[in-house]
Amino acid sequence: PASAAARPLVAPRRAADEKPIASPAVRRRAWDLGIELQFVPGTGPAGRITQDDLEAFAA
Amino acid sequence: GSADQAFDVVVLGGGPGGYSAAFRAADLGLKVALVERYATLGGVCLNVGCIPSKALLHVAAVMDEASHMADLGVVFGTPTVDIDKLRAHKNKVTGKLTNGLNAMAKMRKVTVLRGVGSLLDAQNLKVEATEGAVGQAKTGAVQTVAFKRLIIAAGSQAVRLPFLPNDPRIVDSTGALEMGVKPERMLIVGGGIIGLEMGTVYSTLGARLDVVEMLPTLMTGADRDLVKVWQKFNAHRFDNIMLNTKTVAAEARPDGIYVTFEGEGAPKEPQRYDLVLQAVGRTPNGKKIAAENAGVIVGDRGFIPVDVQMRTNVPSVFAIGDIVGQPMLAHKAVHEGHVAAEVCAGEILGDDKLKKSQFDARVIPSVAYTDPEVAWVGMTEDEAKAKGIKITKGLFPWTASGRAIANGRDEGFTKLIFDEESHRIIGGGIVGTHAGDMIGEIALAIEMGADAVDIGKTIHPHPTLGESLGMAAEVAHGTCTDVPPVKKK
Amino acid sequence: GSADQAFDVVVLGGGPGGYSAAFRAADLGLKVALVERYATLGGVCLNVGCIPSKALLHVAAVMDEASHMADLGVVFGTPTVDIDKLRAHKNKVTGKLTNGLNAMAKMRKVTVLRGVGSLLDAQNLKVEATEGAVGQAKTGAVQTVAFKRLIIAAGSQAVRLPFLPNDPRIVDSTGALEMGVKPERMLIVGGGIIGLEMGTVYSTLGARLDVVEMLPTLMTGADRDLVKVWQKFNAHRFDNIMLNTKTVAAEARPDGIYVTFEGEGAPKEPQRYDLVLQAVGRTPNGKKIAAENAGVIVGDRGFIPVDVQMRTNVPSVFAIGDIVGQPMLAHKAVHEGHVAAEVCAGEILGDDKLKKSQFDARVIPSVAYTDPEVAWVGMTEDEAKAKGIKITKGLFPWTASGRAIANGRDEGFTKLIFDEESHRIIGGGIVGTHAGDMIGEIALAIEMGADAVDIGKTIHPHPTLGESLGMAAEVAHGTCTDVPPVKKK
Ligand SMILES: Cc1cc2nc3c(=O)[nH]c(=O)nc-3n(C[C@H](O)[C@H](O)[C@H](O)COP(=O)(O)OP(=O)(O)OC[C@H]3O[C@@H](n4cnc5c(N)ncnc54)[C@H](O)[C@@H]3O)c2cc1C
Ligand SMILES: Cc1cc2nc3c(=O)[nH]c(=O)nc-3n(C[C@H](O)[C@H](O)[C@H](O)COP(=O)(O)OP(=O)(O)OC[C@H]3O[C@@H](n4cnc5c(N)ncnc54)[C@H](O)[C@@H]3O)c2cc1C
Repeated sequence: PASAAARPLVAPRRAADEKPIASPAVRRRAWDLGIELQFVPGTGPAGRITQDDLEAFAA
Repeated sequence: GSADQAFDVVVLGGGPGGYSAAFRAADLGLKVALVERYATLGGVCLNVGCIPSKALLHVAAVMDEASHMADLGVVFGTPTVDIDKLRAHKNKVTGKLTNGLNAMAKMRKVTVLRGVGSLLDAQNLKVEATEGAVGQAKTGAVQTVAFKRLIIAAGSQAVRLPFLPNDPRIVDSTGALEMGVKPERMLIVGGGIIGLEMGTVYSTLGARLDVVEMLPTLMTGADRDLVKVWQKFNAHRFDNIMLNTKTVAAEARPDGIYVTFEGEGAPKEPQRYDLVLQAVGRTPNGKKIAAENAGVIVGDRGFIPVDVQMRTNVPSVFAIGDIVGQPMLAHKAVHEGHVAAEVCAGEILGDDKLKKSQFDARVIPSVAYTDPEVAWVGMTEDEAKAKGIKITKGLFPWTASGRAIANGRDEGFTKLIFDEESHRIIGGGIVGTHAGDMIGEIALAIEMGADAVDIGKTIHPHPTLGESLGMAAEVAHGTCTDVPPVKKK
Repeated sequence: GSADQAFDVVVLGGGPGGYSAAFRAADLGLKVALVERYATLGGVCLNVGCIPSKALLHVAAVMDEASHMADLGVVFGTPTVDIDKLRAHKNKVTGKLTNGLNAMAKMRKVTVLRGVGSLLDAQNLKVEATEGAVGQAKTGAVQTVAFKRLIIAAGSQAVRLPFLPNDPRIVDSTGALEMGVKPERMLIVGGGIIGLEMGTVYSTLGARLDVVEMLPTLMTGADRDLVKVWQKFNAHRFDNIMLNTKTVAAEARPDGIYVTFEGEGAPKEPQRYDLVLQAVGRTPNGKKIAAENAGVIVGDRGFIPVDVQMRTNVPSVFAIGDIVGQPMLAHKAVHEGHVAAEVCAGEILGDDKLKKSQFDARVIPSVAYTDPEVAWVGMTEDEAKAKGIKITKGLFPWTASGRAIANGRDEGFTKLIFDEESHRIIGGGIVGTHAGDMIGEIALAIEMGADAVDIGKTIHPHPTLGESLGMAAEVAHGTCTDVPPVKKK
């Protein structure tokens, strides 16, 4: 998590119908925030969107 | 209005979907009514489905296991089976759970209305009171119940083949669970999970089985390699497995039901059976609730279309469970029920967070509670092949599992399927004892976006069947040391 | 040098840690020797530990289950037990696995050297050849084996209480697994997992049990609420559970072993037993391998200190498994073995990635394979309390589990422990049948950093014992509708 913030936020390249990799809790938090995960860069393995990625994107 | 009672939320149908929705809505602070035509809550699942079938399957599994103990040094006499007592046990199990539901409804102040419900419009439901411990006899009393939101959870019922005569020796799963007949020869029409589960019970109690299936395989939906293991282990139960075959006629005679088949596996002559189980699928109850009065769209086959929030085309009406589509499984109904209740509560109470609730589970697991169990979740290998998705597979055979060998049950295997490109897990299957208790870990791994390293580096305890999941991940990753080495190319 | 043979990696000890390290090293392309003093590979775990104990426990579980079937309508006669056949079954199980290891060693071209190994220096091991199907009789032949890297995996052995006389009726777990005595009264010295597992087997076969434990609890390490369920369910097996009590003397007389106790639970008179099982712990073999010749530091109690890469203070020498510390569990040994092998391969082959391998699992699960099983992983409630960590708990009682009720085994529960602040899962425990097969999911959840929503929103199949994990997460989150509502404050 510490290094996640340091990583550059590259715009993710995902297919239009692709469900980004994110855990159920992250997905839920995204609806709460009104954010489309589709556009959130993921720093985890295989571009997995972590809770921190989401909060960073929201901030 | 002219309604007799008014509620925030009315739930139509007291099955797993319905009671979960009603309870969740009540927990969120709403005034809730739950309408159910039968005397007990729990729907198909608790009364004539998931639970009674597993109560019998468990007894069958113990009987089968005991019969194999002689090789291990423990000889039991041939057991005597008291069918009445067995039935009583099954009823006690379901009674315990349905009583529990009643008690929990009371604690939550959910009003349970006994009766047949039908829609009057987008704000009102008609409830015709019913009575009796069994069945749905109408008392004649009718009331109108007003709702701000309605959640339809009226479920499904067994498909009846029209050409089968009315005879106590021809039953659906509900009839089979009653165990009124002790057959020597039994026919299962339909090679799906429900039929094969009931067949397992009857076979252990002494019946010889035939099964007829129109499709080319049994347990359609699961990968062939999983089913093959089950089939080999259970071959001794069957006289005939008729695939690509149709049941076309049946005649009830004093000495049995004579059934005629057509197709690849069909015997020339009609076959005689003591019991015929129809298990050819379930049909949703969408067309039996006057949904049209509220303008709710019902599809041709009786399913009600809904969005990710479980809402029908009418804003005040939601639907969940078997009535909204496949897979017709209790755990799907429960999760959908929670979503519908949350959205209703969000809208009625003005809670923005709840308002946004939606059903977005990536995967819904399936389990055949046969012996061995067959469980699978997410992408199957067959499906990946059909869709041209490149996968990496990790398969751990239970012949290498210390625990499976110690249990004398090493016929199974655990298989994990990873996306070749992203490396994350997209599916998995287990065949073996207790497979159903372990498939949840694969579901969690998929939902979390885990890869083979995540699963393989998670320390699973030794010696368990569950460690086969870690091992399968290691196989996919090439780091497993409990299987022969990978051939170098 | 003057060595008889030279290898990249030599592994000292063929237990789960040792064979896993050797096989992984071979799979990575190294020339490997595995030194083992006994005739079969697999160490304590496969020969006289995990596997044979579970083979017997499984048979005991089936016997206990069958004896409860009468209430369900199935009456088995009292089983006859043929101890010789049961022992043969157990030996067949372990034989299948140890033969498998031999075959896999061959396929991997791992050289297995039969003999007692001891360190000569930081590059050479002395191997004194041994022979015989049982035991470690030296043939007199000695060779020197050179290594680039040594992995010590020499394991541990049972602690012997010095004041207990030498008598065939006083055994350790290895002796108990031989089942040479059929006791009526049995004493278990030490209330840990191993003793209670063996006690379960003997009790089912007819023995009355006493257990004596110096600490205030049985199964120390697990949360009290978990153990309580096991204890209540197993109360019928025990005459005396003596806690805070010491065994101080024992006298072998013709009619039994007379044991004297001191402390809180001590009876006034010495007690007579037909069999006394010593299960007071295991001690590492660190002081028996001449580690000092290579300058390897061995702690006072015989453990060898290592870093996260499993390296000792000597760069060419690694150590893994029971010999490096608690918990003494096979699955820990295996994972450590892989790490050591990878680091060795990385250094020998110059692979930077492998070179960085390290043991960094967050948690290591524990399982008591009693009936019901008790399994736990990560932070316990007791530990959180002691450390002042604020937790949110989700507990799902199996009295609300349809499957547990259908199985007639609803005494258990599933408990998840979340950090109150971060909401992440930090521990969990399960007591109930098949708990050990399901605890891996909690381990995975912890490793993945999951929270209650992640686990609760993962759809677990109904009706399974595994769904109790999803339910417990929902309880923690306040969204479960299969338990009574949370009281509003
Ligand atoms: C033999 C068998 C075994 C099964 N085993 C499993 C299993 O192991 N696991 C699994 O996940 N699924 C299993 N299923 C499927 C499972 O039972 C269903 O998926 C589940 O019950 C669906 O829940 P539901 O709430 O949608 O509907 P239902 O359970 O069908 O409940 C609908 C309820 O609505 C009531 N109702 C209908 N119409 C009206 C009306 N007009 N007025 C008032 N009340 C009405 C019905 O009486 C019923 O109680 C099994 C099914 C069968 C038949
Ligand atoms: C009754 C019992 C039940 C158990 N049940 C479980 C269980 O269910 N789950 C679990 O995880 N753990 C269980 N354990 C513990 C488990 O067996 C150990 O944690 C595990 O075997 C440790 O593996 P290891 O490779 O470190 O050492 P070991 O298995 O102890 O293997 C060490 C090997 O090194 C050999 N060796 C030692 N010194 C020399 C030498 N000088 N030269 C040559 N060879 C040597 C030994 O002969 C032995 O084969 C149980 C233990 C017992 C006793």
